[in-house]
Amino acid sequence: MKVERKCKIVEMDRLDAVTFWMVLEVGKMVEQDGLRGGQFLHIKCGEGQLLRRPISVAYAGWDEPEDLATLIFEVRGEGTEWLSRRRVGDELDVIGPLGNGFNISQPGRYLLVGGGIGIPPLMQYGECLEWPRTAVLGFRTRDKAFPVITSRFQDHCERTCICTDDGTLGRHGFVDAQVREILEQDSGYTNILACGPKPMLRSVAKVANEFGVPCQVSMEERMGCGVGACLVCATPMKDGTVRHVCKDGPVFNAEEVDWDA
Amino acid sequence: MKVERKCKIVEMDRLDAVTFWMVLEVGKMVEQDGLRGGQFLHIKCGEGQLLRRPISVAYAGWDEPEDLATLIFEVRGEGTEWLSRRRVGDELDVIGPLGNGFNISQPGRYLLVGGGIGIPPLMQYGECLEWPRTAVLGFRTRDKAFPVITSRFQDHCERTCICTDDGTLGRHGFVDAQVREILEQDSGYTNILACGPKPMLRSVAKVANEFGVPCQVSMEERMGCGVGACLVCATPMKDGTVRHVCKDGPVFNAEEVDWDA
Amino acid sequence: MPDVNLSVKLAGVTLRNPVVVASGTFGFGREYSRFYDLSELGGICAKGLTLHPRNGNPAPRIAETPMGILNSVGLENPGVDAFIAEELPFLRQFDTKVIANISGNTPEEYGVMCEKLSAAGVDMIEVNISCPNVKAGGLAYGTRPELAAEVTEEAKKHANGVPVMVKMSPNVTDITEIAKAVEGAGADALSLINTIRGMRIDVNTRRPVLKMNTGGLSGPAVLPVAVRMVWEVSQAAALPILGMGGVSKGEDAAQLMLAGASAVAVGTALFADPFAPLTVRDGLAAIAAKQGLSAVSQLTGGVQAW
Amino acid sequence: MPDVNLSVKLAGVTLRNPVVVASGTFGFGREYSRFYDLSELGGICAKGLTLHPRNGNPAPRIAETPMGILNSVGLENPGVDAFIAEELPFLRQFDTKVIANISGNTPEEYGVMCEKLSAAGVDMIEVNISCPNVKAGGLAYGTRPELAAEVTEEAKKHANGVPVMVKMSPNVTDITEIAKAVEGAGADALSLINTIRGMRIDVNTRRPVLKMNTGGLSGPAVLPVAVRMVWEVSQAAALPILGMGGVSKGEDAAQLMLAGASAVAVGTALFADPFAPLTVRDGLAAIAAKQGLSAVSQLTGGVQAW
Ligand SMILES: Cc1cc2nc3c(=O)[nH]c(=O)nc-3n(C[C@H](O)[C@H](O)[C@H](O)COP(=O)(O)OP(=O)(O)OC[C@H]3O[C@@H](n4cnc5c(N)ncnc54)[C@H](O)[C@@H]3O)c2cc1C
Ligand SMILES: Cc1cc2nc3c(=O)[nH]c(=O)nc-3n(C[C@H](O)[C@H](O)[C@H](O)COP(=O)(O)OP(=O)(O)OC[C@H]3O[C@@H](n4cnc5c(N)ncnc54)[C@H](O)[C@@H]3O)c2cc1C
Ligand SMILES: Cc1cc2nc3c(=O)[nH]c(=O)nc-3n(C[C@H](O)[C@H](O)[C@H](O)COP(=O)(O)O)c2cc1C
Ligand SMILES: Cc1cc2nc3c(=O)[nH]c(=O)nc-3n(C[C@H](O)[C@H](O)[C@H](O)COP(=O)(O)O)c2cc1C
Ligand code: FES
Ligand code: FES
Repeated sequence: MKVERKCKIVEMDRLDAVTFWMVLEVGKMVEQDGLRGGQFLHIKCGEGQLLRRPISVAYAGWDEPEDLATLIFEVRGEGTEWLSRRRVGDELDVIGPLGNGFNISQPGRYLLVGGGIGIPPLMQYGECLEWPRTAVLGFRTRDKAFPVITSRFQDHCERTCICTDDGTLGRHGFVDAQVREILEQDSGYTNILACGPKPMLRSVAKVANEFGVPCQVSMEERMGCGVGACLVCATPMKDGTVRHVCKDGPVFNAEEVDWDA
Repeated sequence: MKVERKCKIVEMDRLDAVTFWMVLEVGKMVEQDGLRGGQFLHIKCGEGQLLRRPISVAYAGWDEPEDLATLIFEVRGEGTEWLSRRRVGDELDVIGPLGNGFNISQPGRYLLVGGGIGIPPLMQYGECLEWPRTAVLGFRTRDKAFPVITSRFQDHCERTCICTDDGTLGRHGFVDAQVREILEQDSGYTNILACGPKPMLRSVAKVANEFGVPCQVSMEERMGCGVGACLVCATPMKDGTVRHVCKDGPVFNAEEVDWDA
Repeated sequence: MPDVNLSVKLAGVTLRNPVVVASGTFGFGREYSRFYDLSELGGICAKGLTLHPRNGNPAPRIAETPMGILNSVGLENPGVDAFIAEELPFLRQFDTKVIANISGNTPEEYGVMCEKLSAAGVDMIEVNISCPNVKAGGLAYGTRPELAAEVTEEAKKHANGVPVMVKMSPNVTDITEIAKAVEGAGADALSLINTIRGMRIDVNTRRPVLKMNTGGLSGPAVLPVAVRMVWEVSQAAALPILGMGGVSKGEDAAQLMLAGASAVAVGTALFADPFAPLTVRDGLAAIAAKQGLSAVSQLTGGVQAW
Repeated sequence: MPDVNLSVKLAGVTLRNPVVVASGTFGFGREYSRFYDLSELGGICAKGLTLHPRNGNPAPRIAETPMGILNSVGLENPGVDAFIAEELPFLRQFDTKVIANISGNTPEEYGVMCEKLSAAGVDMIEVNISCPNVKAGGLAYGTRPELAAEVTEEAKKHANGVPVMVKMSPNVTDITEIAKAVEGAGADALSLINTIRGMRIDVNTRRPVLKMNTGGLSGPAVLPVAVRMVWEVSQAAALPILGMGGVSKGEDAAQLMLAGASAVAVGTALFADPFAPLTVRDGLAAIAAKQGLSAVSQLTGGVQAW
């Protein structure tokens, strides 16, 4: 069951000028409706914006009096700007749970690959996945590698590699080079979970394909309804069909995606 | 000079469920720009409403640190509803001073005639006019005759007559009957100042005309710019021309108005 | 709920209440059925169908504008046969009217689809001659009276008695011309308005936000245009009208009904609030009750022009 | 203010910046001159003039809609002679371009007004063939290519070299047809869009809010329609365009310029904020600066369609 409900903000932290960590009370959305990391909530951002904004769930957990969901978001435009001005105690109008999240039913060794604001949807997987795992996290620059995020991976993954586009922290360069190096050195990985900007996903998917490792990617597309009814969030598949990010995704098998579209 | 400025709310009282008494800090709008009772302010009522809302000034006075203007308004629709939810300390975006106010340069004996939410624009005249004056105040029912308003007239006018449409307070009936009675009994009145719904103004104008007493009426019309530029607030005159409530009014000489339009 | 009779008639079909969901905004009902019982709705205009399956246009397919949205979905749909086989049985479970919405590349295609749909059993067929997002057919039919009439006739001929409602484009100089042509060709009802063509440009990238460059405007921004067109059409044609365009509350629906609509459709408002159709219905009932009406249908055409 | 050249050219006339105020929303400038120096403006489109004085339509003349307004002023104005005698000298005090806006009942009336205005000395004449609020002339000219061309020719013939800009109606099936006709008839520039016809009904009184029943929609709600039409017209005709419709911030103006406008007009936004034209100008300059442009005119036509 999906619900539309008022969710109270119980935590609101500013990570930097444009990045926010928000925790919401989401009723029994976790316990009853199975909300989990990698799914998303569709949030009304004030009366001025007709459309809701999709934000991924970083963590979802049972709690009392209500279950909690953690969202990490960046201010991009008017909607997220409005969101960033909310305070603890304010209520948000939220629809959820939406989308599928990553499939982690397969035992094995996982490689989690995240870029920028695409990292939060992987956090719960980094922390709670029952299989061994390595994380590759890419940031634009050192300042964007918030310890409150990276430490979660470092504390729970076998290994956590950090890359920055400008070399100010960790490895200099994009995550796909790091992923290639890891797969070259170690053939034990059975699954890749990736989230980040589309060019990154494309590169990671390519590397995964070369090494024959099944890869899941979390995609973004502009949304209307968020529930699968309006068909605006179409993303083309290799087989010539289209799928919808809000309902069939946001996570897709990389080999099904038409990367040339 | 007209100005657009942020005005802080320094007093906000609820007179009943739908009637509010609000005092604004208006910079030096009184001292420098001559704001006075009977003029109006054009107020932005939230981002959702494109048009400002005109609200008359009940009182305007020099003060420190800023001059003060008192507004009394009723909730009618979304704009005034938004206004009613403001709190002391909030700021409003206000354009003023706008409109003319009543002309009181003529010495004599004044009759002030107000109906319902048309009474506030007369309050400053009831209290501070330098000539002797009588007030006739019409209300729908007893509950609407707020003592905080009626007492101002009672304390400063020679005589204050209250009428209610339903007879629950004062004289039973409309103000024009009361005005007729007063003018029949006493031929000493030299000016009538009237503000209220258009049918009331029409009736009062008719009586005034019969008794040959000059009468000024404060008119309402839906507004756009509020400053005289868009020409939407047209009101037809007997001579076949049109005048504009925001700029040429809201106060007009009753005999110039085309009451049949 | 106040004691007002909510049922209305549209082209001989009785709707339990006047609030229908607009084609293309409600899919085939499955998604919103996770929020509430679809039997609460007056009717469901299903996603627009074509004879053959279509993938629609490339994304981005949506952009936001002041109190409106632009869409360029471009009739993505599984085709009329798949609808009949897979979606119609699902919709039929609910106690609500099912209105199929169709677009064709030729008048004949409309006819073929009507034949299939009437055989399969839908309550009404909405003939879309106004989709601004596809090149073939669509908008062209909706902007030329003679073409609109031709499509209508073809649809009627093959609908085997199932009422045919023609969906009109607002992108025309004179909508009453088209309405009269469609009426003359035998339509049973009119629905309006479809979306108004618009565009948004991302000033940073200098690219149109929509991959198709332009799209169709809907949402509250278009309500005054919808009210005007419903009013004009209701005076020019004697057909019942399904009014739509920007409805998000009871008052909006009441405006369209007073202007001449027998029922209203809610589309874009769903994206902000999945429960919007129910809110609109309740708001409409409250307005009717406040006006002392015994039936909400008494609003239809009730505007007193000056 | 960033170091960007703000001046633009429109039909050979150099504007100090691309932000003009829209006809009918700024009167003859007197009122807003109490708020700021009118020399800050790129230009002033004066209130629409007719050959003889007009009282306009009965009130109410304005209604509010979601992010829009409807107006039915109906060309209240003192007539072209009074404008020349009493208003033009006032406007001439300022270092800004004065654009007279005219509407006629016949092509000849347009000619007579052009004759008078060009003799009096205005910088440009905006020929309004799109007022939705008057019965005679107005909209009819704007919806039929041959009539639009006739009016344009007549205006050009009598404008004695003063540039003629034709103001186009959005209430048409294909605006490019009209644009091409007007271009063929010799216009020097095009301005668009005028208002879109709309209606609002007070559901309690069951009366249209406007005494004229319908009126013209303007404000942010119409911006996407304006952007689309400017883009279409800029591809169909080689004339410079004054873009307008819903501009209230720099980004809106940038959209219209990228779509093909050489300058923009701000109208309805004035009612919320008298300083809107200056805010738009500054916002536009900031966008140009951010994009590293040396001149804001480099935005014109810069959209990269997909
Ligand atoms: C499934 C999904 C999950 C997401 N999770 C996160 C997250 O956890 N943290 C985070 O910071 N951001 C996330 N995003 C991106 C986020 O939704 C956008 O940044 C946000 O919608 C921008 O809205 P705005 O009003 O601030 O920007 P504007 O640019 O003003 O938005 C205008 C319109 O474009 C849409 N839009 C703009 N950017 C995007 C985008 N990248 N993807 C989809 N739609 C967009 C908006 O929804 C809106 O309709 C996610 C997007 C999707 C699709
Ligand atoms: C010169 C002048 C002085 C006024 N002074 C006062 C006052 O002191 N106290 C007070 O309570 N009210 C006053 N009013 C009326 C007040 O402006 C309206 O009640 C208010 O605009 C309603 O706005 P709304 O959004 O609540 O209602 P809505 O009905 O939602 O408003 C919709 C639109 O109609 C306009 N409108 C609605 N009613 C009126 C009206 N009666 N007159 C003009 N425009 C209207 C609004 O401005 C708005 O544009 C005055 C009106 C005028 C013209
Ligand atoms: C995303 C989207 C898809 C649409 N698809 C269709 C369609 O397939 N067929 C159709 O006739 N109208 C379609 N429309 C138009 C709507 O049915 C409706 O006419 C229009 O959106 C105005 O109503 P609204 O403002 O309530 O959305 C679509 C509208 C939207 C927003
Ligand atoms: C109150 C009002 C009066 C108008 N009068 C005229 C007019 O006299 N002549 C004209 O060509 N356009 C007139 N217009 C149209 C505007 O010039 C402009 O084209 C339209 O409002 C769209 O721009 P906006 O959304 O910025 O207001 C008027 C618009 C309004 C709101
Ligand atoms: S956003 Fe509506 S289908 Fe995905
Ligand atoms: S409101 Fe614009 S002229 Fe009066």
